[in-house]
Amino acid sequence: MARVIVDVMLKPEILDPQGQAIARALPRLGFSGVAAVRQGKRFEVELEGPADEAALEEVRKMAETLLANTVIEDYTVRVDQ
Amino acid sequence: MARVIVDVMLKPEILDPQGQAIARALPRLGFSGVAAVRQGKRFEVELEGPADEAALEEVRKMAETLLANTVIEDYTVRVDQ
Amino acid sequence: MTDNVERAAGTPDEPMPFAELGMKQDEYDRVKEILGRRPTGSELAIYSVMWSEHCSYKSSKVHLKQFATKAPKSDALLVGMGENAGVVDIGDGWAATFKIESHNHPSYVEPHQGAATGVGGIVRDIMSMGARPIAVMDALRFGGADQNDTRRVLPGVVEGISSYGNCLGLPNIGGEVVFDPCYIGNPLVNALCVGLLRKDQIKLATAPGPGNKVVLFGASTGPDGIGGASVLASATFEDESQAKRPAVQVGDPFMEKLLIECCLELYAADVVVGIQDLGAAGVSCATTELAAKGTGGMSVDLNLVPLRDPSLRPEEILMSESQERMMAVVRPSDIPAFTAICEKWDVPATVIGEVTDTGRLVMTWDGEVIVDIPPGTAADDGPVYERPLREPAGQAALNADVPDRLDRPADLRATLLELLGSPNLASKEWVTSQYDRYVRSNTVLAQPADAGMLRVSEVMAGAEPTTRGIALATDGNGRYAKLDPYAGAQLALAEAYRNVAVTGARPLAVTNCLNFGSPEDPEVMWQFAEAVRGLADACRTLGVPVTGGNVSFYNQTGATAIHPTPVVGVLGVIDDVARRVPTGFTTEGLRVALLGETAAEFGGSEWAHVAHGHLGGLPPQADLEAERSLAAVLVSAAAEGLLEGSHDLSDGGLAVALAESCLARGVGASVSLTDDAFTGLFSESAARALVTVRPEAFDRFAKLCADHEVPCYGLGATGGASLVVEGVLEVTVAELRETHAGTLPALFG
Amino acid sequence: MSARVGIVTFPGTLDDQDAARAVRLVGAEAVPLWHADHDLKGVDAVFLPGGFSYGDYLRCGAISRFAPLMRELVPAARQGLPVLGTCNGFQILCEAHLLPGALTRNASLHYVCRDQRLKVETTATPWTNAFAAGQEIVLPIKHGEGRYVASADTLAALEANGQVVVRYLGNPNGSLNDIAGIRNEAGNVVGLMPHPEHAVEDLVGAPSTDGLGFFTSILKKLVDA
Ligand SMILES: Nc1ncnc2c1ncn2[C@@H]1O[C@H](COP(=O)(O)OP(=O)(O)O)[C@@H](O)[C@H]1O
Ligand SMILES: [Mg+2]
Repeated sequence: MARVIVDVMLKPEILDPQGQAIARALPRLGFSGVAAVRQGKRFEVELEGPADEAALEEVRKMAETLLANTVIEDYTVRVDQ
Repeated sequence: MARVIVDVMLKPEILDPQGQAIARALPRLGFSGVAAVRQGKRFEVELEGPADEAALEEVRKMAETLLANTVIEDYTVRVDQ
Repeated sequence: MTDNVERAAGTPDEPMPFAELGMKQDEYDRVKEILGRRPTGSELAIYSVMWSEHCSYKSSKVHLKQFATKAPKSDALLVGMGENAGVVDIGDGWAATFKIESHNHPSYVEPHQGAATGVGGIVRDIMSMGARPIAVMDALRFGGADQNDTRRVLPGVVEGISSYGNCLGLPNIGGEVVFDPCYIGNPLVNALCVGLLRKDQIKLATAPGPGNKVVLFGASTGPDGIGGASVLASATFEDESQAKRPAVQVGDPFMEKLLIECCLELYAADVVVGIQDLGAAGVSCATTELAAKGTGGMSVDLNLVPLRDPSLRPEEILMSESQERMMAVVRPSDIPAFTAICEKWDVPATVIGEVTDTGRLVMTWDGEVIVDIPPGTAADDGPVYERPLREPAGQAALNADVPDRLDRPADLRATLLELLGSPNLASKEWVTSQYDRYVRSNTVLAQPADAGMLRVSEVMAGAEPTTRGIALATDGNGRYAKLDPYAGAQLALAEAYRNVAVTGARPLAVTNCLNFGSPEDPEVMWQFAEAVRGLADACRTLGVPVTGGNVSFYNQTGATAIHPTPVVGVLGVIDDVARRVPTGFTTEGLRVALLGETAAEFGGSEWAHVAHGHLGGLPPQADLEAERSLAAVLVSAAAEGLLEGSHDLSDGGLAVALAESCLARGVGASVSLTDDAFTGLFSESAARALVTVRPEAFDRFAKLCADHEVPCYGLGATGGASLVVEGVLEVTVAELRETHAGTLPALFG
Repeated sequence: MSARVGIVTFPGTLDDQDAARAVRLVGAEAVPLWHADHDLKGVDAVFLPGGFSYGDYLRCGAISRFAPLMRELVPAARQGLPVLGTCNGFQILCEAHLLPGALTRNASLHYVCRDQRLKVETTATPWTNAFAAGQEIVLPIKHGEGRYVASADTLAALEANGQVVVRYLGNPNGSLNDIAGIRNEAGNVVGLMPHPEHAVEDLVGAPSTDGLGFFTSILKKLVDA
């Protein structure tokens, strides 16, 4: 069994109010030195078989059509070591 | 400027309804070979300075108190290359 | 190896961790006596949760009896206390079922999930009566609005209720948000759900008919809320080390929504003989209660319970509090139809056992018998305590510290604004705008109305639309109850009853959630006993029976308990929702009248709290006969179409009621007072309401009041852009609004 | 001819009964459509109601767009079948790429339920022909993810083609260009965040009956056709 990680983040040009709210809250909580925060999603996909190229291709298709909305989001797919 | 990634996932023993709903939907969408899906959050924290140990310690504290809800979530902090 | 019955019989002296599971020595001895041997680990799991305070009501039972023994005669009551929820007849063949329940401690630990699963739990109670859930309400108490932890707890609680209730498609039609430092560390989250069903379709939690199948359906079982159970699984019998077991339960509102629709379709297909939701104590509770109320026996193969985490041990499966699960008893011939409906809704369903006539609940694991008990001994025959009571040491001094010594304000305008902007009286829109109040399109009244009101229409396929409606309100004032728990409970009922009546609905029945400190503290127990006695007496006087409720003890930090906080919900019925009375001033040129008598009553008042941080003296007098007459006038006048608007008087007195009435639609008013203006404006005397009447209808209305011996004082008229109290104060509605609306957003963002 | 308006129920749909009632109120026939069927039952128009289909898990509308029924609906909509999606229905239409752009988390980060003032920008759709252009109406909104976003090009095209159907007066969620609802280029597919089906009766729901216009519009369109 292998695990594949899909990270999904809003495209840079799309406003991220959650990330902004966190960045705004940081100084109030005593944290300094942070220029910006962006919040996205992380999926851990457990495969039944090995993470071979065919399986990764499936996960990429899954990311492209389901896990990310490519109108507003970018994604990356990688095997977890 | 350096970027630190904070990954936040529900603890393994905690129910993840979102991940479950995705996993249940996959076969219907024509994807097979996936045993389970878990959904979590990914934060990209842009630092004003370098990602030295002091800065990482700050981010860890931030993750512990703000980015993750440690009652139900675990987190990892790492520098983005 | 798993502990089994045979092994238990052969090792009578093996020590069992009953104390770690919260069981007392004498309770454990009783279990041994019932079984004639030591319990197995699984049996101990069952008895320990079923005999816990939460499930057995062992400290409260002797007092709660009064709700039945003192209950007024009511033709409306179809199912009384003791079932998952009470059911009342609301006419035209319809019945309503409603109940309020606490999820206080979980909401402190994890506000979002705690509050969310609180909603989920009460909704399943309503479903299990055979009803379609149609609305929710939430009565909330937090620490001081400016206290740090309140900033953590409140937004999470509101988000949890919002995300869960909205996702179920249940309009939120009312509730309360109250702040007091006494709740820091012990916030109260009381959730109410109401459902509708046809009178002849009530379902009960019972497992009759040997041979009938026991079906577990909904979510799979995981290690939720079983921190305690790992003691059993690891400490005694298991050598393999146990995974961490979370005390926090996470809700899946989508699964719950599927469960609702699935259950309703199962009911319509008539394939359910008995049904029970899984709440606290999960499978232990569902199996023992169903079996005890049915033919008396049941056999269950625990290996068949679908698990989210395959490492769960039987003791843990029995104690798991995983959400979104139900248990049904189904005739074998109906199993295919039952399964097909579950499949349609994507709800997993598994037959895990069968009804028997042996009088025993028998469970197996890996082919061995691990439970063999008479189910009634766990479900019904738990311990009952008559705990010692003692009036709190400081009670007399507290009552003697009357508010007479407090400085009266010179500037009543400033006092009004100070009160109106204080967190307890300020607009709750920051909270309520996060709740869907429109879904199902039957909401007649929701925030900021005194009571929520729903049209009874198109609830189930094929049912005739009606003009009928139900109204609901919840109330409770911890400060009043602290000063006098007997009167405080009565005042809570009186206010909820009055809030229902001002909308034109006739109050019919009561539910309640009793939030107190530790029952092991005799002073808390005294407060509890007094509150129950007060509520039961008041229900009898007002003619409204208690149909169900919930007790939440141990709301305390160290030796410091919260204010005793009985929260009371009242359900009323209105024949035609077109006759409902809106809250406040609807239009210009109406006569404004005050109903009821005003005395100088400031003990526990909002004014004493806000202006002086003072709590002492006695709460306002609870004059239940006056409440009853007032309600009679309001209901008759509404039915005759005499009222244009109404609003009850409560916290902050007439001044705040006038201001809120102006805010309802932005219509001002000009009124004058004859006696002492401070008392007239800020006293919190009960049994009062503010009404508006068209000038031409006023004589008729005044006559109605006279007939019922309800004092009616003309105060003035609506109109203008300000609230004017002649010779005392004048504030524009705009300033009122700014003051009222700004507070919560400023605090919580 | 009686106008038959299909109303889709996904798992987690909430406003289907409300929509059916609104359709019946104007004298049209409401035809229930089930997400798992491959059958549009020959309806003349389709309403995708609001709710939390699939719990809104992952992203609102992301899982629903793969429903068997959507495989029938998407080509039919491309061929001109009038379709209205409100709230979750709008989100599904965007996810299915029948409408451009996407709906994201409200800028306030809070779910918001309120009576919202709106301006009807175009009456050139089968769902808004009963309004006057520029008419101000009040409808309830109730959503946590209603902030409309699209690329600058898409936004410019929407504005240039008159595809903005309703605009917020007082932006409740940070939507770009105050957009509350849009249509596709052909005009037959409309999506909006507000809920017309909750504003069709005097006594219940929002304090307006402005939602009726959407239903009388489609009836008029279908009867005139
Ligand atoms: N937690 C809540 N959930 C839903 N509605 C609430 C909540 N808190 C307050 N409300 C509603 O806001 C309005 C004003 O509340 P409140 O000032 O406490 O009313 P009252 O003074 O009549 O008891 C009422 O309609 C009430 O039902
Ligand atoms: Mg009130």
